[in-house]
Amino acid sequence: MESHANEILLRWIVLVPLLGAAANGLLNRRLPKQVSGLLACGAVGVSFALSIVVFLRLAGMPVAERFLSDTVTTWIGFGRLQVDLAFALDPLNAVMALVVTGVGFLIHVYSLGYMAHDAGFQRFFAYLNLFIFAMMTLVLGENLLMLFVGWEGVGLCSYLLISFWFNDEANAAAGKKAFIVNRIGDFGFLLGMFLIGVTVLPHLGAGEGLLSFRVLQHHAGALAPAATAICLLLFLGATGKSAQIPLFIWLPDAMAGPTPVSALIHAATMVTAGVYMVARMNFLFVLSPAAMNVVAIVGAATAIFAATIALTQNDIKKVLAYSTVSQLGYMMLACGVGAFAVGIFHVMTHAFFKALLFLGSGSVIHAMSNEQDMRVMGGLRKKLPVTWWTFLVGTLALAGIFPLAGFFSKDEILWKAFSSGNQVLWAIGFVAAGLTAFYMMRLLVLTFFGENRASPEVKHHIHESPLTMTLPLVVLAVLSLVGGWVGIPHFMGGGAHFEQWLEPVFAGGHHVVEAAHGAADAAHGAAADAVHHDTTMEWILAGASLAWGILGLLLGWLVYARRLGVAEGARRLAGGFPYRLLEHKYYVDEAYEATFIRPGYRLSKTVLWKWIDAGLIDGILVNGSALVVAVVGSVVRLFQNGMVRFYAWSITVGVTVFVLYLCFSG
Amino acid sequence: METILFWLCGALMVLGGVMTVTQRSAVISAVWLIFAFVCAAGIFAILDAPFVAIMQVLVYVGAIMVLFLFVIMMLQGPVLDNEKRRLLKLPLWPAVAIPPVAVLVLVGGWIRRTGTRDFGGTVPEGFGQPAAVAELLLGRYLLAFELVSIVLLVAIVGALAIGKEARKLPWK
Amino acid sequence: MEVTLTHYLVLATLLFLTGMTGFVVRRNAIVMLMCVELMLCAVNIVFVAFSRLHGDGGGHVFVLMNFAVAAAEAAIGLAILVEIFRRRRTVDVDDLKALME
Amino acid sequence: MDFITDHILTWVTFLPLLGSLLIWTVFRRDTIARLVALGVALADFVLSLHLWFHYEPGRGDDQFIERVPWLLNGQISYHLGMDGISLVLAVLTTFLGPLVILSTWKAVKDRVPDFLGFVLFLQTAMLGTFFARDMLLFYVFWEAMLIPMYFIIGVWGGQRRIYAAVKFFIFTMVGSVFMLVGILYLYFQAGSMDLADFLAVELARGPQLWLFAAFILAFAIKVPVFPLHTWLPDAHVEAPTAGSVILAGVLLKMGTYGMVRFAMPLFPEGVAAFAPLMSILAVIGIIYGALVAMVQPDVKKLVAYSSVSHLGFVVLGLFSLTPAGVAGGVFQMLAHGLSTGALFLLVGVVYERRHTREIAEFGGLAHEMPAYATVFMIATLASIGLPGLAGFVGEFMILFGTFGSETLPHARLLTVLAATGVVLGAIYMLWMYQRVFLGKLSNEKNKGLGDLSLREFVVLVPLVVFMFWLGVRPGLVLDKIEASIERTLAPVMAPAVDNHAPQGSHALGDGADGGPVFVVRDPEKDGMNQ
Repeated sequence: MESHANEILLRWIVLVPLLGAAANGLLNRRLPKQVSGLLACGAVGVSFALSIVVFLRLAGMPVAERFLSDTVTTWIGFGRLQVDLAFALDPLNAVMALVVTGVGFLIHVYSLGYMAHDAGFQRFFAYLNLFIFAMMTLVLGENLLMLFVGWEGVGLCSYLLISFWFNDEANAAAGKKAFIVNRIGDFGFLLGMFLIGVTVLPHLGAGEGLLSFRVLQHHAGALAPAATAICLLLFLGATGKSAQIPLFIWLPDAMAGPTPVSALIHAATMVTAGVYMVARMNFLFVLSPAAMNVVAIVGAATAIFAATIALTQNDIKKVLAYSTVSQLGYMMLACGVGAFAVGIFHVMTHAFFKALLFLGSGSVIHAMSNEQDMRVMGGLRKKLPVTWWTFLVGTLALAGIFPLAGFFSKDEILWKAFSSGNQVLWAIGFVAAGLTAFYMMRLLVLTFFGENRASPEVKHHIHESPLTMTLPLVVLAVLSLVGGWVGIPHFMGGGAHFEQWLEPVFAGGHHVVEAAHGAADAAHGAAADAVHHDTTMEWILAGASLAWGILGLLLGWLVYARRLGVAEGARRLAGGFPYRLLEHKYYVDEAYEATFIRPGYRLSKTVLWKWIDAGLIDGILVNGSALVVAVVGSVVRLFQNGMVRFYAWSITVGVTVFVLYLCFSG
Repeated sequence: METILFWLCGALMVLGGVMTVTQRSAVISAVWLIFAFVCAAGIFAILDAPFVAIMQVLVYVGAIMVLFLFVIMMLQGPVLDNEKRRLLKLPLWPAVAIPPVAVLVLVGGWIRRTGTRDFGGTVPEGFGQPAAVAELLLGRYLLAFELVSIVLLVAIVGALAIGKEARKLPWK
Repeated sequence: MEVTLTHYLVLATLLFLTGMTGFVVRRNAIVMLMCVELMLCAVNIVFVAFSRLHGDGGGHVFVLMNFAVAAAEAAIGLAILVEIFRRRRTVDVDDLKALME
Repeated sequence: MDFITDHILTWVTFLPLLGSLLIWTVFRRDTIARLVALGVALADFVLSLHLWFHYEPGRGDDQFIERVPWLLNGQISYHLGMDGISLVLAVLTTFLGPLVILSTWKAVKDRVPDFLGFVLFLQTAMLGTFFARDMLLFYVFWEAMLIPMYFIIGVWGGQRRIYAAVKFFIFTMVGSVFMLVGILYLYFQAGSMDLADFLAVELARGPQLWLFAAFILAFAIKVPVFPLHTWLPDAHVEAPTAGSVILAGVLLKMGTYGMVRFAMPLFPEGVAAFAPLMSILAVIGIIYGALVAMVQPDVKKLVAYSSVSHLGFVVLGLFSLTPAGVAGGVFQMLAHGLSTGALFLLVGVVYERRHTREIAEFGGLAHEMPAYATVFMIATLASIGLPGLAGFVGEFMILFGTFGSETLPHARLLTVLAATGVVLGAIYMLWMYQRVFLGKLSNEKNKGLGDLSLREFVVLVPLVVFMFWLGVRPGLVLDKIEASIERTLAPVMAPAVDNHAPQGSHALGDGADGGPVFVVRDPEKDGMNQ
């Protein structure tokens, strides 16, 4: 493909935020805050604008040819191991690029207000820009290794931003935890990459990059025998990044970071990287029904598991965090049942309303003088009108109320789960949807209704946030409202434009399946058939989930706004054990601590270091061999007595013996 | 004549050696050593090596031993002389004695077996005269001669370096 | 009895053994150095004797070399001794055990 | 300039020695000695750049050869040569040289000229070891490295410096002696000490095994491979900063370099027999080093144990016997030199200010020393192999190579285990970072510590730049070493062609279209292509 201006643009989408980060990072406090903020927002803004440009260009191309690529240089080139430093754009990552830079831009603007008084203002924006750079590398990377670069990069930024206020040891610990748990996932990712590389290498033609997505897709047939192992390893990576069971534990702790960070990284963009990766590798995942099942089951389990925990949390951000984990579970579920497009659809809508909710909560926290406990909030509806209204939109969208964004994507996921033939998965998702509505209403009621329970001093300071903060809220609210309309499904008379847009990316996977298995009953085929035959069922399910969502909201309202006794009763139910179980997040952290961390530490310190290193190797082997020498040399030791005359005598004896030997041997 | 001189010089030389070793006082040891060296010069003379004999007296007796005596005097003789302690613990004497005795026995046995060896023949004209030695020294052995001069130079520098007080050295 | 080469060699051996024994027995470092000189002298006698046997002056040259070595050795050795004496106030080798172990 | 470029290797090697002699004898004033040492080290670096730019990587053979008969009618010769592997390591050495000297500007106050002389002397010995193509010459340089290091640790070290120095000396000595026996054996077989003649010797399997064991022992101690590593933490902890940097930056690579250059090409049978053992030890080293590093109370000791872990990666890569793995190993040597060198320098910076390295003494340093904390963070990330920094490329290639290795039994299991080292690396480094830099500045003694001075910046910035540079453009190095690795390890990789059918042995690639297979190369063909 000849080099085209739009293709060169791809690298600048990635590089401009890096330049912003470099400027902010290197100049740091020498830069006035206004300049710094402008620079950072400008960088992301440029990136966003460029994304739109290339998106439009992509949209202008014929469907089958929608692909742009920009090879900067060879990165690792050694023998047949050729990996390019390259970027590519297809419909899938075009969507992701728009979401990341768009939402990222809004959050940058929001941060201008939120972080205005922070001493580390420049550092914050440096990190934030760095994050956009890493995320765009992840999204636009042309091959798996570039994706991995971004993958690690966003992990790093997440680490830096979570422990941004490192004065508090807990924040630092949370950041470290996030990084390390992600590293465990990366471990799987790396191995998955190795397996792919080793498997595909013999089949590569000349000039084909080793881990390039296009090449891999082309050689998917060769990868088929190893597909299950590869997919499970890659999925381990995804569970780390997208906070799925069993590696979800870092995300709630990650709320220690500044709220815009939670919105950007831990809700809208980075955590969806796992979903993106699974969708990106769809051509492999569809080859392995077993892996797909694992993805779906883990997704569904995470969805319900996190939703139940969210029921009992008192920290406003923790509720949202568990909600995020739960929603990520939905996305995985979608991918697992083969509905990658729907999963990505939910990524997009979720990015809108979850970013909105987080920013809204940030606005609340800002108003409440950095208080995050909902038990001391309440009655903020009047005092924070913009926040309240936008928050309401976000809540409804998340609860899946028609016609907001969340409805379309979540409903699609549930429908695909249902039509995939596994009704249990659907049922789990369905229950979790109700729980979602319930806990969101609980959050809403505790925060915005009733009497304010804060101390008078805090109460005095409550005020609506500045324009830089409310404007992004409004924009995101609008997006949450209308964002789902691009994907109105066929049965409602919509065009399912979103799915169609992504069709070229995921169709490839289906073709691979057909090629590999020769079967026609692939997910795509089944879904397409269902569209024509089963619209009644779709209507019923859609209605049911809408009603179920409303019911959840209503129940939440009743329990928390009207009859708090019910909540109290639930707390004491069965001796209070279930409640405590939920409140302590099923004791997962404690279990990990007790099974891995503490024994590992003990093992290292006592056994490995003190016993093996100092005791066995140094004590017995090294100094022991010295002891052997000493025992043997207890005789020799006499010789080493420092007496010159003794040495002289030794020489005479030696010479004498030598002379004797010469005489008698000759 | 030669025989008498040999026995005389040889016996006195061994006596000088033994006295050197056995005298407690370092000064007296040194004097006995000088005596032994002079006798050794006699031996050299008997062996047709007049130049070496002269050099033995000049260099050894005149230079090296004077140096020894000088040092002994400098180091406060009395301190050196008080080898009051026994030289060796009694049980160790056999250990010291065995190697020399073994060598002597060996030499004795060797002579008994193979007999003595005569010099035989005559030496060339001017053998051992300064001119002959000089010809060798500056001809065949010129390289060794030069090397020895370097050895001496190094020794001079080394002795200076060691002897001078540490902080006065140029590089300290 | 005619004096043969063997006589000279035995004489040299005796002198050498004397020096060697003295080196082992004595504690005074200066006397030890003198014993070394004795041993060197014994070697010189052997050189000269063999030189006479072969009628070759090379042995004489080597004796001269030995003189130089002996001189160098004496110079360095005595310099070291002087330095040691300055620091330790003794030249008794039994007291000089810094090298032990 | 011809007289320099004609004997460029000699100049590069012996210029530091010249400098050290000058410093020992003439320039005895502290300041002048420092300036002279720095000048000499910089000049040496500039000279080595000549090597970098004039080396022709395509051929991969020894270049800039200098050969003068030395002893025994030329059976032993002064034979220097340089191929890609030597090149990159030599340039790393000369690159670190000026930085090390600059880092001692304030740290060493006692007997400055002596110290600098030893540092330069050490540099000559290290460069000579990389260039020597005559085994006796190699051995001379190899042993010569011990002497200055012994003094650097023993004279300018910490509390237990004598113990550490003696331990270092004896450990290394023990290994070297066996190697010397091996060299002599080969010498009598080959009739010459030249490496090329050694390579030409046809050895039976039995002697090969013994000789390989003798050689590998010497190198494994130097690396150090797992059970032989206990000298390293002691040496590092007691050594002055400059000593640690040289030790970690270059000296440890002598072991792995020796494996690539000598042990592996000389004894293919030995490699085949010992590769499983070595790779298992390497993996144990990776995990073990990481776990033990995790619990260290002393920052420097932690970094020292992390070296054990990282060098385990290198050894694993080498014994994967795949081009990618070996190249990754060589690359990792560089990356480790940069990142760990930087870490030791950084530890030295704070040690200069606080005279302690106990992690518990610190906390919240990022408040007082933000620039220092940033550079430390970058070095930490490079050390744990973050993509975009140098450490990643090496680790990736090593693990990738090992994963695809066909000669190594259980290669995939080993890779999986080794890859846990990546996770553990993040744990111990970040935990240390957290305890030292984050949190509140609770210890009063840490208040008012100055941030990095200009001099310290000058020392650290080049390292940081190269961490990024190599991370983004690894081709810089990979291009230089590719042909050399194939050439050097041709004897080892050759059996793979004979013993394994290209397709059948491949677990998952079975039944495919019969394309060429990873790893297996035809050395003869490659040789002709050069």
